[in-house]
Amino acid sequence: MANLTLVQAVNDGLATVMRDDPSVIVFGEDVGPKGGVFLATENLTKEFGEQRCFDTPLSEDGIIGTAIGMAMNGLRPVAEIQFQDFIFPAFDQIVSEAAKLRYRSGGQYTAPMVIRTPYGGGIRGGLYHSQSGEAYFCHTPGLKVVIPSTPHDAKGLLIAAIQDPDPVLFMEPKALYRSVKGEVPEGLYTVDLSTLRTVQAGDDVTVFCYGAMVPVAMKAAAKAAEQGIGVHVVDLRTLLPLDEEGVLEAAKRTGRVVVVHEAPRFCGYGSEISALIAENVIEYMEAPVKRVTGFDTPFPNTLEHHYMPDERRVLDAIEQVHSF
Amino acid sequence: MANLTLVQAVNDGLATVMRDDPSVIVFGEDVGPKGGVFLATENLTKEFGEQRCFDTPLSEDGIIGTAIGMAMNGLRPVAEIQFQDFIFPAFDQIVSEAAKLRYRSGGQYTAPMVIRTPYGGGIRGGLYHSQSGEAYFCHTPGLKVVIPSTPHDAKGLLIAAIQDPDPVLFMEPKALYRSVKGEVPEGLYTVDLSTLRTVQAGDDVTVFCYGAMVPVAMKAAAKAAEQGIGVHVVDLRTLLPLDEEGVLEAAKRTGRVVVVHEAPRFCGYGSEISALIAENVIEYMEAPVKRVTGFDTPFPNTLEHHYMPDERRVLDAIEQVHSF
Amino acid sequence: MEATEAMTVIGADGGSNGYDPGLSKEELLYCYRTMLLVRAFDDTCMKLQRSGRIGFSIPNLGVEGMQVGAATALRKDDWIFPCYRNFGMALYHGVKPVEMMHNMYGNAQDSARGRQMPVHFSFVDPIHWVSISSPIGTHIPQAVGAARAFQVRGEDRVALTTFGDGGTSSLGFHSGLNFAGVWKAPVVFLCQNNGYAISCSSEKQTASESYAIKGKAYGVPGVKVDGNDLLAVRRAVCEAVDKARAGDGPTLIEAETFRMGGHSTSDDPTRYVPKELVEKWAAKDPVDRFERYLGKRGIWKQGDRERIYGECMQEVADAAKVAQSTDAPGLETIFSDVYAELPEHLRRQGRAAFDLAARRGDAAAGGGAFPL
Amino acid sequence: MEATEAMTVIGADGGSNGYDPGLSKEELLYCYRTMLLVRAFDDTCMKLQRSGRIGFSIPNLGVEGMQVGAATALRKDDWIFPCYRNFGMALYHGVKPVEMMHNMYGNAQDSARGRQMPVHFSFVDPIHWVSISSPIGTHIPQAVGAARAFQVRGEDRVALTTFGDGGTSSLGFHSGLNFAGVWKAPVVFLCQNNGYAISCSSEKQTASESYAIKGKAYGVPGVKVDGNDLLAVRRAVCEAVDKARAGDGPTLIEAETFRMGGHSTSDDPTRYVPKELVEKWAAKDPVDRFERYLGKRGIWKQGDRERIYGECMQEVADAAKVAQSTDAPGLETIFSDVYAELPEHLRRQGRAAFDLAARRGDAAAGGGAFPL
Ligand SMILES: Cc1ncc(C[n+]2csc(CCOP(=O)(O)OP(=O)(O)O)c2C)c(N)n1
Ligand SMILES: Cc1ncc(C[n+]2csc(CCOP(=O)(O)OP(=O)(O)O)c2C)c(N)n1
Ligand SMILES: [Mg+2]
Ligand SMILES: [Mg+2]
Repeated sequence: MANLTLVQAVNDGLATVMRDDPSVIVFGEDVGPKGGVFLATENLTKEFGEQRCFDTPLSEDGIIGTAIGMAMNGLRPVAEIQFQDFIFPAFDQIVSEAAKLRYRSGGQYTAPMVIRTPYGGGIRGGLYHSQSGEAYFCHTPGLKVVIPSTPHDAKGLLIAAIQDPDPVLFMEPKALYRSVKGEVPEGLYTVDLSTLRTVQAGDDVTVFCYGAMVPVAMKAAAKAAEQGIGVHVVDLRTLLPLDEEGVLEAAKRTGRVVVVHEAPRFCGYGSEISALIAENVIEYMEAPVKRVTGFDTPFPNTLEHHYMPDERRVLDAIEQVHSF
Repeated sequence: MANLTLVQAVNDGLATVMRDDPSVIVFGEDVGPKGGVFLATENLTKEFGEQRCFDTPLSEDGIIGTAIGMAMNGLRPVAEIQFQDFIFPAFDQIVSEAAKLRYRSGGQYTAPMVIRTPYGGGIRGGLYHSQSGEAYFCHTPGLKVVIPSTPHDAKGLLIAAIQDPDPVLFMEPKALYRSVKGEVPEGLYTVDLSTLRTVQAGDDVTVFCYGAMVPVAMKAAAKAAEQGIGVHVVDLRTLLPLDEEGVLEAAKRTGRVVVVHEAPRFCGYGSEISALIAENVIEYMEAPVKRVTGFDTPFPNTLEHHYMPDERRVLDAIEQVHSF
Repeated sequence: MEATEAMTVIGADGGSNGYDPGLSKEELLYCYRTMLLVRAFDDTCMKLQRSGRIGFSIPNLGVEGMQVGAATALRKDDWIFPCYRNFGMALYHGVKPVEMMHNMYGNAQDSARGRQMPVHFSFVDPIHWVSISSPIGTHIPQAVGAARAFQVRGEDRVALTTFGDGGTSSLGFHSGLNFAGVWKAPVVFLCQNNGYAISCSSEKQTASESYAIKGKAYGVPGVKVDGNDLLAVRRAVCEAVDKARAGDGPTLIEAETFRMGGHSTSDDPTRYVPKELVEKWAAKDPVDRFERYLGKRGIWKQGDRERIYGECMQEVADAAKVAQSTDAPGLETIFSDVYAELPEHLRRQGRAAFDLAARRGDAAAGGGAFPL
Repeated sequence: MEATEAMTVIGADGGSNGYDPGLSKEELLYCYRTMLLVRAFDDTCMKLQRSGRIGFSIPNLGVEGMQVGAATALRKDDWIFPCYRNFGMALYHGVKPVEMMHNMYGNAQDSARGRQMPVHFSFVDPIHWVSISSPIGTHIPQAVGAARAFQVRGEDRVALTTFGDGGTSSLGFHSGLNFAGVWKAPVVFLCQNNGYAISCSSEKQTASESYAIKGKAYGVPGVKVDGNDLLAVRRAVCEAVDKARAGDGPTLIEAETFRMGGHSTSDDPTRYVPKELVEKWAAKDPVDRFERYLGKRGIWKQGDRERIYGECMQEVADAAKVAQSTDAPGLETIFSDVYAELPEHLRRQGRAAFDLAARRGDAAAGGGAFPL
């Protein structure tokens, strides 16, 4: 076991799986000698050579398009999109192609590949280095969407994603890259896709969250505990396909639910959680299902800390649903 | 008043506003001499010349990118994307650029423009000529998203969209292009963006729908009426910004809600309607909020009629929430 | 080789120049037959569409020569990333008309389980014919990726990708050629310049001197070839394929030809194609031209076309009969193949669909028609 | 003009060739001063970033010459669609350092209300400098659209858009140049080839012979110019602008230069840029070169650089001081300018944010740093 930051765990996960499986190759903008702008791919070119970890031209369409071709033809590409905000030039390749290839070919062609990309706020990146686009992708059947929140999960989920037979969008909470540290097992291990993680059990209010919002929720839960409110915190971690049964169980457990994410509220991922609850377990609800999210605006720069859900806002919502 | 099909109303709307405002120009693939693959732009090149209605190269990125530049610089571009399924190469231009231009420039630059595009199933178009991508765009602050369901609204909303100071995605239900007809006033008129339309009032169950699902919901409502169930049918028509108050009112009215759309369920637009209800008026709900949607799969071809919500499925949901 | 005049092998009179590959009689007749098989397939589909049995088809009249010529340059272990107006290449490599007809009908035997529109074929055998998708140009970088996989494994296989003149404006063209140039990937880019992208003529598509010259932007050599000359296309593609196999990188080939019909069975080209243009190109018909060549070689005689075309029509008619009597895909095919394993939520949705059908009867088939 | 050798005007010794435009002493010294103002702005921002006062900046060392040279070719009623490493053009046209500093600090006086990252300037006056957005290349077709608007209205104005070598791989480059070629739009495409896109060298970016030659793919003439030669860039851009004004369509200009520092204030280029390359380009410094030219013209003497640079530093320091003492934007700026009119749901969200701040105190500023 090593004590690693989240970005080190990603790096370790990549190196581990590349040692294990020669068909895994890593590429993207600046992932080679520079090691990626967040150093997630540091030293991979050194260890595995230019054929297995390399820089590409500045075209996300090209990165994902070629990754799909490689995946069809026996490789296991792990493509990096430098910031999730820059994934949109590849939206067509992801949504129309990777996600639909198995379906439209009756399984004759498949795209087992991973797209890694840092997402979310917290680095003063403004409109275009801060977004959380998970909802765009979670509305896309055929894709899997994974967001880790701990170093352990980051490595285990990443390896599971790379070994998965379907295309996986692996979104890394950049705010947590260096701000969280944790024990990470050596060598190859996986964390099952499509299982959620109960971060802490509680009986009064259930908070659903993922990625960088998990520590925020935990801080709010600690404050709530001071008032005697027991918060059940669930890290969804695989957003698509979602463990819907697990979500409904956790919602029923307390009958009071808060959903937290950084992305804008309207048609955000949280709306699906609310909808699942409203559709399946509404009779267990003892309070409105509250969402604490980014505002329905682009992501600002100077005021990003007002934009992103923080302990204050989550606690406020917990108190509201608790006292309803 | 003329009795027009929906596509004729679109054509009439374009011609009307082009006569009124010389800065309005129409372009896209095959919209010129061919008149568009659905003939929505028929005769516009003939009437207004090649400078005001013209064909472009095969690049949606180019169509929308140039439209943004024109809009910044005094024109009122109305760009056509031939099928909504082919909008994704322009996703970056729409989501990163058009939607965020006003915000990021503090209002110094704006993009008053309309993107017209036919969406939805019903023409045996398979995976790539049938999709309903509204949820992708409704999660994008800065955009407006409009979907008409009648010839009258098609013309009035389109003119309002073209005159609007913000970028509007105008999605036309291709299944209704020729299957609905209705009275359409001559000349210039607008239908307010951001108001919903009560298609029929009822006291037992509320159905939210839009576009091609409106007639489907009405058929189901008629069947329900035979059983004595009064269905309140709401055509949302402007999906973003949504008249949230109006939605909540309509939901409260019956306490029993069904939401219908063609797009896949997961993170679909319907989830936002459910979430609004669960967040604001859950205490009025007497039954689960049911969604009737496309399945969480790509859009099939031969079996499209099984994929798209039909009268059977909507009626089934109405009965379920009614008897809950 | 540079992007200037289009390269030819067969002259207007059927004679050939120094680049005649000297193919065997059997091979030549197979090529000829394959072109006629494409025509038979097209003609049949047109009738099937007119009579409402299938929804849509893509005609190939005028462009059969480039398809077959290009196909001859590939081995069975190469991969094809095709666009829709190129299925003669599949027929050449041994895909059976009946397999294609299953797709045209979208029935249970269709390799894509009736999920795709007609003409969106997908095969892995006898050659890798990568599932066609409708969005134009997306498959171009995919071909480059597949080629890179060959390269990584040290295989001497190539990926050939085809696209239309309109396809060169797509994003995939730009990223695909650029990546291939940098990677020296073993890929061949074959542009079928047939003059139109639906109703958009080449002058409205691009101001570049030619499509072949677009390779300059990527360090990819561009070649222009007479697309109605089967042997010229063969030559260009063979040279490009050999180069790619040898590790010398990609080539962009522009095959100049003309779409003699509408864009699809639903399109009316008289709205936008000048009659004179059609007449000009009719005189260059690739089958006529090849026939004259066969005649000069003494392996074709009057009546052969009718006989062979008749055989092809019979084969296609038989295929259509089989496809037509094959069941539609089962309801479960809506839910399968979304993921390798059926996830829980799709299992539930599938069950609900079966349940609803049991309770309320089947969904009624819709009436909409494809506009284009 | 064709894409071959880079065009020059000023020789290594400061002499000029037949294309010397014979600018006035005032104009020349203004150009010189503007380059030094860019340096002063950069140097100040570097210090501000190191001391944590601003989060990020984009250095221009080595590329100031092309910026100022290009700027001289425009009129005030032309539009600029810039990339981030080009703000010398804004300074040349009279944007005040203090306005830029407001953006660097993201304060209440920033034209973008602190919503954008530093260096993402937006101005409408004294020239249209279109709001920079981070996604590379998206502004290129926008420039073409704006140019088309000029064309439609019969105005003789032009849109000039700048982008880097990396930007040529973007989708916007492909669609923008293609549309401009077909439309003969009055637009000038100015590629700042500075050798790297972050850490990606040009050999990994494209296999094309040059960036200028990429114009061939679009029927857009390509010109290569020595980007460290202010007058050569001026000449190339003037010719392109004149052509565009005259209705003769777009031009692609590649200005060959070199990014002498890191990509941004947070980047360490020694990880990937060979030292020899930096040394080679240091010898071609555009300010030194222009200085020698001024010397030959007798309008420069020892000590002028220090004096003018000192004045510039003072101006920038004053600007920074003002910007630093300006308030942060108010909470309401999160919600305004999303739409022309504040919609109901944003009004509610804004109220809730104010309410929360009143009840629970302000949000705590975060600690994250921009990585690049
Ligand atoms: C991204 C995208 N935009 C638009 C379309 C609609 N469309 C289908 S075929 C076509 C024209 C294609 O022209 P070309 O590439 O020349 O091929 P051809 O049909 O001439 O063989 C268009 C615009 C599409 N399929 N994909
Ligand atoms: C679409 C997109 N992808 C990736 C990035 C991240 N990024 C910012 S600058 C840059 C390199 C740009 O290089 P170039 O165009 O040569 O401009 P330069 O920085 O050299 O001036 C990259 C990859 C981005 N901003 N946008
Ligand atoms: Mg074509
Ligand atoms: Mg550069």
